[in-house]
Amino acid sequence: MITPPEISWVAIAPDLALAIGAALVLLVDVQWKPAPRVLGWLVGAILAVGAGLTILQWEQGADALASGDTESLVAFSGLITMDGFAIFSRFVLIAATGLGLAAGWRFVVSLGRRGAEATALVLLATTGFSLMVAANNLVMLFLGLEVGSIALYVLAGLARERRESEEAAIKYFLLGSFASAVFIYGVALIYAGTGSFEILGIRQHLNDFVISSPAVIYIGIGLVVAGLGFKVSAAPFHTWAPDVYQGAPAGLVGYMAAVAKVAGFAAIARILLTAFSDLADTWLPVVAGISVLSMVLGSVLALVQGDVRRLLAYSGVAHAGFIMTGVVGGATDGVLFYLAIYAIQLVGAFAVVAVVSGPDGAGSSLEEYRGLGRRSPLLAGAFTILLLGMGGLPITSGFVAKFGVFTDAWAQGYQWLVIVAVIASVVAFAFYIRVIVVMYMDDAGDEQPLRVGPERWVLALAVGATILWGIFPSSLLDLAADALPI
Amino acid sequence: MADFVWLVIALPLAGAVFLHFFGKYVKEPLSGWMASAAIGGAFVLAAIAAVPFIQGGGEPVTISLWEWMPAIGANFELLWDPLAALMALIVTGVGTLIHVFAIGYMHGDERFHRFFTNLNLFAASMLTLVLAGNYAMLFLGWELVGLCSYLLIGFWYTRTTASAAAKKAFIVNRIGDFGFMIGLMLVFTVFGTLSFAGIFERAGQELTSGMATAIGLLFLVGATGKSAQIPLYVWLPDAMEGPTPVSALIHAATMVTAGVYVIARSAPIYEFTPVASTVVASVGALTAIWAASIALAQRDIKKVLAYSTISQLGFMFLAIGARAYVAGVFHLMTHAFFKALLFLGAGSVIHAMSDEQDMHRMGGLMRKMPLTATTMAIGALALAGIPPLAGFWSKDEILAADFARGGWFYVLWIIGLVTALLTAFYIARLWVLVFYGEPRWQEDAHPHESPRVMTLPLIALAFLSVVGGLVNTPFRLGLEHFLEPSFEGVHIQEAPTDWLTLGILAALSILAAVVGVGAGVLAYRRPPERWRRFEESFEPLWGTWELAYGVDDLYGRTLVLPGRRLAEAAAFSVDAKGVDGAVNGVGRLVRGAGDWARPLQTGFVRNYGVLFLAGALVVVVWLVASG
Amino acid sequence: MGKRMVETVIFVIAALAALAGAVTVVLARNPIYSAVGLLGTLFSVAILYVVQLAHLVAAVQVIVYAGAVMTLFLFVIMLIGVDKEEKRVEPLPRQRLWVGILAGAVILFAAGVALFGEFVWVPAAATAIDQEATNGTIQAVAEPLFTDWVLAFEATALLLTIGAAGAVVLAQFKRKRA
Amino acid sequence: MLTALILLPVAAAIVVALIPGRRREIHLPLGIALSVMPLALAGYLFWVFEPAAGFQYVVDVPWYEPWGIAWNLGVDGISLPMVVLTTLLVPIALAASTTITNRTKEFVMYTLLLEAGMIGAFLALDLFLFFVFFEAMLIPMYFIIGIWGTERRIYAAVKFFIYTAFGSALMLAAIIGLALTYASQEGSASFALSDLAGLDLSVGTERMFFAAFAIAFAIKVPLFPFHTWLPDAHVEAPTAGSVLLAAVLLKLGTYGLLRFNLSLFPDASVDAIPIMAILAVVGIIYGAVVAIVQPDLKKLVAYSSVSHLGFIVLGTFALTSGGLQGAVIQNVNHGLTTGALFLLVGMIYDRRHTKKIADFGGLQKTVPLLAGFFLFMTFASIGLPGLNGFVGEFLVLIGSYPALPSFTVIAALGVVLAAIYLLWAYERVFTGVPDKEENSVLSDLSGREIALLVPIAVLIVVIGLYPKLLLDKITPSTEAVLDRIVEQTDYTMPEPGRIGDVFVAGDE
Amino acid sequence: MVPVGWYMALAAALFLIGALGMLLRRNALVMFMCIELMLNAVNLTLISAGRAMNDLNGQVAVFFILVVAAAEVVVGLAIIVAIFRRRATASVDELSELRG
Repeated sequence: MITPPEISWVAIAPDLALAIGAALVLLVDVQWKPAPRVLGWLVGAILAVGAGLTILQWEQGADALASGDTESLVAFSGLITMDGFAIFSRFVLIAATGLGLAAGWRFVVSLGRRGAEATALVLLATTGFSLMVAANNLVMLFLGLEVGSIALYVLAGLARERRESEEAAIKYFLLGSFASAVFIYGVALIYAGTGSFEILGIRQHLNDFVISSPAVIYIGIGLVVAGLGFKVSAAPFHTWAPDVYQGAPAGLVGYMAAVAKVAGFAAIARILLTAFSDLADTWLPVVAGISVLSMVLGSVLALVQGDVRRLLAYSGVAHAGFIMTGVVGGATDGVLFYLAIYAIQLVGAFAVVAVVSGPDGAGSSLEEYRGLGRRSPLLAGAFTILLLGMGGLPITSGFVAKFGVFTDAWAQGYQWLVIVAVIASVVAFAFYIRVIVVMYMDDAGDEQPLRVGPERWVLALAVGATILWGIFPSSLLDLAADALPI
Repeated sequence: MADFVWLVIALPLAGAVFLHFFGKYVKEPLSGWMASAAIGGAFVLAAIAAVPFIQGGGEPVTISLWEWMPAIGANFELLWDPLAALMALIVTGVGTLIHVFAIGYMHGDERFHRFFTNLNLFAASMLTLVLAGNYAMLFLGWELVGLCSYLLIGFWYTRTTASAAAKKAFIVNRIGDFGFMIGLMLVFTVFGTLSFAGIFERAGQELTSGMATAIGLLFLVGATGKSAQIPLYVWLPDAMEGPTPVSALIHAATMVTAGVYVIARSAPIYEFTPVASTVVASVGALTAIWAASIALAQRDIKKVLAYSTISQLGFMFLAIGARAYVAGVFHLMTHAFFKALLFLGAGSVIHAMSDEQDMHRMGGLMRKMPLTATTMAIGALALAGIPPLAGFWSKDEILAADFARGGWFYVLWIIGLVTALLTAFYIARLWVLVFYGEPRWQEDAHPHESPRVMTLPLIALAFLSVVGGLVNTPFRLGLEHFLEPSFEGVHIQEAPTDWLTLGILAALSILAAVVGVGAGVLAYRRPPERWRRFEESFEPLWGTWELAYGVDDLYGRTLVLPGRRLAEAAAFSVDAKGVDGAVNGVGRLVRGAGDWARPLQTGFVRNYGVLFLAGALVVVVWLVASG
Repeated sequence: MGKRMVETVIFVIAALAALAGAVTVVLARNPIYSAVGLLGTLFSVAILYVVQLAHLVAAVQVIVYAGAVMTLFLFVIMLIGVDKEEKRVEPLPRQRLWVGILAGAVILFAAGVALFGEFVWVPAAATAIDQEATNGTIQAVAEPLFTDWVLAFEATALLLTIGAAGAVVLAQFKRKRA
Repeated sequence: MLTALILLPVAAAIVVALIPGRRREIHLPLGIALSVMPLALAGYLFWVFEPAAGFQYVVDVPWYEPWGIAWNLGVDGISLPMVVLTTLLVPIALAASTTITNRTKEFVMYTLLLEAGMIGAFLALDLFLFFVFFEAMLIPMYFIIGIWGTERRIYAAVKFFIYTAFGSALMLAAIIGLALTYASQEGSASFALSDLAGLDLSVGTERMFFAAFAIAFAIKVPLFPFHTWLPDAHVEAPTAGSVLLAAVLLKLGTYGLLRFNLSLFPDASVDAIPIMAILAVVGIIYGAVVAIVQPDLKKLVAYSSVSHLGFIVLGTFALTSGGLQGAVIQNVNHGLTTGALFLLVGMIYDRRHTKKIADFGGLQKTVPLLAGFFLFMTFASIGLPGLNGFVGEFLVLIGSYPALPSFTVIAALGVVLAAIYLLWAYERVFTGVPDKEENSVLSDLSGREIALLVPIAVLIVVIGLYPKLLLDKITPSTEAVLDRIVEQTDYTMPEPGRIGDVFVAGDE
Repeated sequence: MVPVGWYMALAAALFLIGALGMLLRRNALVMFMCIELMLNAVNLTLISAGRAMNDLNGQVAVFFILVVAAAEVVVGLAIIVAIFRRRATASVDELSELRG
């Protein structure tokens, strides 16, 4: 006789809202064929509900955490948690989704009939990643990852008028599936080594037993890190990123990159810092190595790019390295803050790319940015601030983020990593500066100003977040500090 | 009591400031008169303040004005003692006469008022130098007179030679200052202050002889710059590019004597270093004969006087190096009179000849400008050392003191004597070439006597050149008593006291002067072909002298050119290629690394797969191996 | 022949078949053969599931994989063209070399770990196997599937929705004029 | 009050930003008018400053408590002159920029933001805050060079940015390390200078941190061999950029060495004296030698900066009263004179559109006033007594000698070389007959330009003759720095006046 | 009773073969099959490990992986078909315009 499972609606409320929302979008589209504007409001409402529900969750989670009752934070027999870490990441995901959709809305509209499906896919992908960041079970995590990833594969191929889009889709798909297989094999080996899929269970196991020959666990960890490293485009698992960023529809790349990075790093941080914190001595150097390789390779390669999207992709590789230093630092708040800031900036930056490339998402070569400072001063100004924010210039939030993760890493004893990181961030300046040079300092023919649609709200928010959290970072830092994993 | 001496500086300074800002609104001669009045007023004030010293009852006083750089004991303070008073009187007195002369000389110049601005500024600076109460302030005046010298030499800035000469003067002086500054550093290190009062009181306790020698030699370096001694004299002949009153004031009477003044002022330090003193004297003697020999063969009237000045400054060094400070200062004073006279006379000639300076194109000017000729004759005889004119007394005292010192100073004494002979010869040559014989001037020259405003200063200076020597004769050592308070505690080399030695020495000195003058007159009163042949008979020596031993050229080839090469190498090879190349190289390296790593991204999925799997393998192996 | 012996024999046969199938997938020039090889491996692995009492999973494997997935594959192969054989020549420079090195490295590493590392697959604590505990009957698997794992089960719904929506979006392709 | 001082320029920038872009003619005057406000406030601050009271008007508002960062400002005798100098030069630099006709609004904004950054950096007493200002001001400067510069402006701007960012990156690492060391020793995080200065560091760590800070500042100063960004930046920058760069930005390097290196790492500072002195002296001589043959007037002045700033570093690391006072006052002096020289070069450039020395000759004939000012500034730069440059250099030289005799002697050579390169340049540009036609039709200084130069000239004379005005404010603070070093290390300050000590310190 | 290690080793071998095949073949379909091969290896691992530890969760996990594989197949084949329709090729080597 099967006893009915206990359903914790609170724990999955936002995901439920998004999933139902996705279904709603599809149904409404089939039934009424609404104007894009209506669809837009609908999606906005869905995301608002999702975001609102996360805030509700935060209240619940805070109560539970205050009473020291971590048990109640775990729901669905340990499949999922509603700890601060999950909720914070989830909120970032939803926010990035909203901004990303706004940035790509003109592209979505240009898809015509397929726009609704694209929107639904975006919502579903967010649902998947949202489950992923909340998962307390590696298989659950894998499911969330796949839900999100598969949706992204499709999104990458949506700009079907462009040959590059297809290439991006197939590359993303093949390599992504390959990485997923590697990841899940790692999970299987971890299961073999510890007898559990649950993150808490694994930690318990490692706490209780001294494992005499843990090779299988290490292989598992290595494969899991490789698989997730792929998702966050950390070197040397980054190779897909430039090609996909360049090929995928310009409007949606920001979204794709941001959510994948947020979810991937949330997973890495949770797995390594919670499940395998007892083995930190072993995996820390390896993660530090990945971090260094990412920072160096990303920065150096970004320096020689002639395409802004590729440049941003490689800068994303470098950022993966910087965030990895936060993982090395062992404190989740630094990682979360960085992720939040970076996600917003990334979406904002790609919003600019989307505007410059136009709705059909054509090229994004550096040449097209020549004289942008004259053509569209506000757009160029926003882009400049975002780029400098990503570069980590003080008084932008990017600096606070970098400072946070560097401090954590230094405190862990990884001084050399911090030194490499600060030097890499100088090289990073060099390529961000290149874009700014082209925008402001190169003379241009006088072209018409670019038409900016809903992207302007994205940019306003992203720029505001970059500067305000750069000057008054404490609000977000406090939140991140409270957002602890169980 | 003497608190108002700051006015002595302030008056010409005020004149300079006023003329600087409002000079262009003041009509031509008036601005010159205002400047003259300013410095004349300063002379009166200085004279009033000096009364107690003349009466023999005055005590040196230090007057503090305001703080400047207290950390190194350098404040604005004045020291008013007989030495300062004497210098101030010379500067203001001769200065006033030259100012007046310049009113006539600079007539018609479009920057007339600017000229007097600078002259007044110079007077203020020079007075700062001589009245300074500490080395820092002395250095202030020291540098400011250099500035004024720069401005005045380069007054006619459109002449490239003038600006080049101005720059050269300043830079060569700076080289001397370099030594002087290091000397000051040592002084500060030893005494912890730069104030005269503090230093001279404690000189005996703090100074070792090594340190004193070091300081003394470094001060000498500074003095060789300012007072145009070997090896830094090369700027002075070029400085003749400036207007002639400038040459008279700065490059004969006042500024160039600053080196002598500094060493005399630092007598308490030299007290402990016979070595440095001897070097001072030797440099002086060498310079004296060196420059005198060059003066023999010059054609330019001002060049003769310039080298003569260098030579006479050598005499002063010869004196103070022998610790005959009074003699040195005495010669400084008399030289100021007669050399200013000679320069102004030369100026008068040049003025009359429409800026002609080549003596070969003069001659027979006595008839055209008798007053100038007469006064210049007095000046020439004074320089030559014919008694009882001023030059005789001071020069004789120097030679006597050196003789009395004995030892190595016998050699220097002989050099001095020979120099006296040469001096008499070249100055006689100058006078004869200019004023005697047949006119050799160009067709368009219309020489005429200068206006009153120019001749009156000549007469005044001529008078001083005649009587100036009487302040300090062996019969009545007036100056020596006057200066006593300034050299308290310092051992001063006296001339021999027995009248026989003194008489023999004087006789030798007179003999040298007379022979020199006689030879000069005899050689050059003949027609041009004859004295030309006379000069040629001294070849190649004469040519060497005429080219001033080719020292400028030598410096150019051994110092200036290699220095420039070095600078070029540093700028265009080391800096642009080396240092900057390294910096840019790092940038290129990073970019190069990017370009090199780019092919990793082949675009082929399967290559990416290999990279991915290899990365995963490395991670796994690393984990297992370290676990 | 004891039960153990039977299991060993079945394992050896199935394992060889699975490996052979896998090798076929990789080496066959014609995609059809690859598909057939994959089919073989799937069946062999299903057999091994059964041996390990994972009945339901084995059944699903055969039905979903062999039945549905492979059919799909074959459809696509047919669509693309059966006769498209791959050339033996490797177009990418050094690709095979690197793959070879990589394979060698993996095998060397595996051998090294196995031989010198006292490698164990599962913790020593679980030596005694309780047949009943892992008897994967429909009922036995269903109970955790619908209680403990119910959320994951629901999440699969999302996967399938995405599959459907994605396929639709990608297939709705009209070539623009020009 | 200090907060207001920083925020005033920001507010001014915002006001300028709000003026519509087409009202082109009012941006610049408005900017100038607004930038006088911080000057007035700084002047008031100078007036009420109490020399003996250490850090004053301290603002200490927590920024993010868990990290221990704070909005911590304060002013003492070392930072006060720099603040005043900054606020003085910004209006002048702006007023000198009437030739900038494109994107005037942005130009004014960037300049004002730059001012805020500079003031902030001078006032910050929290290392985090300092770093924020130190780095943030790169951006406005970068734009000023990059947008309004001459031909190779992009190269120069990028080089300037990357080079200085590189230096500060290492400093960031060191700041993090310091703060964490403090946290581990005291249990609570802090970035306050006063907290970190008392840290107990191991010798190796202290030296490493010292090096990180020193490299950052050495690049900023710039010391040989980190100087090559400077000539490029100066040559390409517009006049206002050059002025502010030379007058203020470079001072952050020397200021940083004095404020942070000496306070935070006393032991390492004492140990590093020979190295820093060598770099300073090499910079002095090398900069001067290279300046001699520069064909470009601006480049020449730029290299003269390299040379002059060497004196400041020498004075700083001589660790004597005179040396430190000289260093601080020379900070101001160099700002005034070199700033003025760049202004003048800019004015020449506005007239002739060239900076090549070979293109000039005889300008004194056509522009006597300009020539006069140029000569005046030249002599101030050469270090003519009575003008400000002398006070600084003389204090440094005389003050440093007891501690570093041989270095100081070599450094004094720089004074000679300064005369050579500057006077030679003056000769070639201004004297002689104007034989090129373009040179004989130039107009002399306008009233506006004279109005820019006169305040600087007056200050030059005032400081030259009556430096007490500044020294009184400076001295207690520099003495405090020295006292701390003497207290915390086994360093003994050479006391001039006792001959036995002369060759003891630092001459090995 | 076959030792669990044998099963696991077999799975590892299958996984490796699949991975290598992924790198060696250029037909997108075959590469995709190789990924299926790898997923099967994972499944085998899970079942064997679960059995060795007397834990049914391994089998449940396999169930989910099967579903994931199925969903991947749908999307993957759709992408492949879409590409084929435009370019008439299924060779991934020809899709290498994005690089650098």
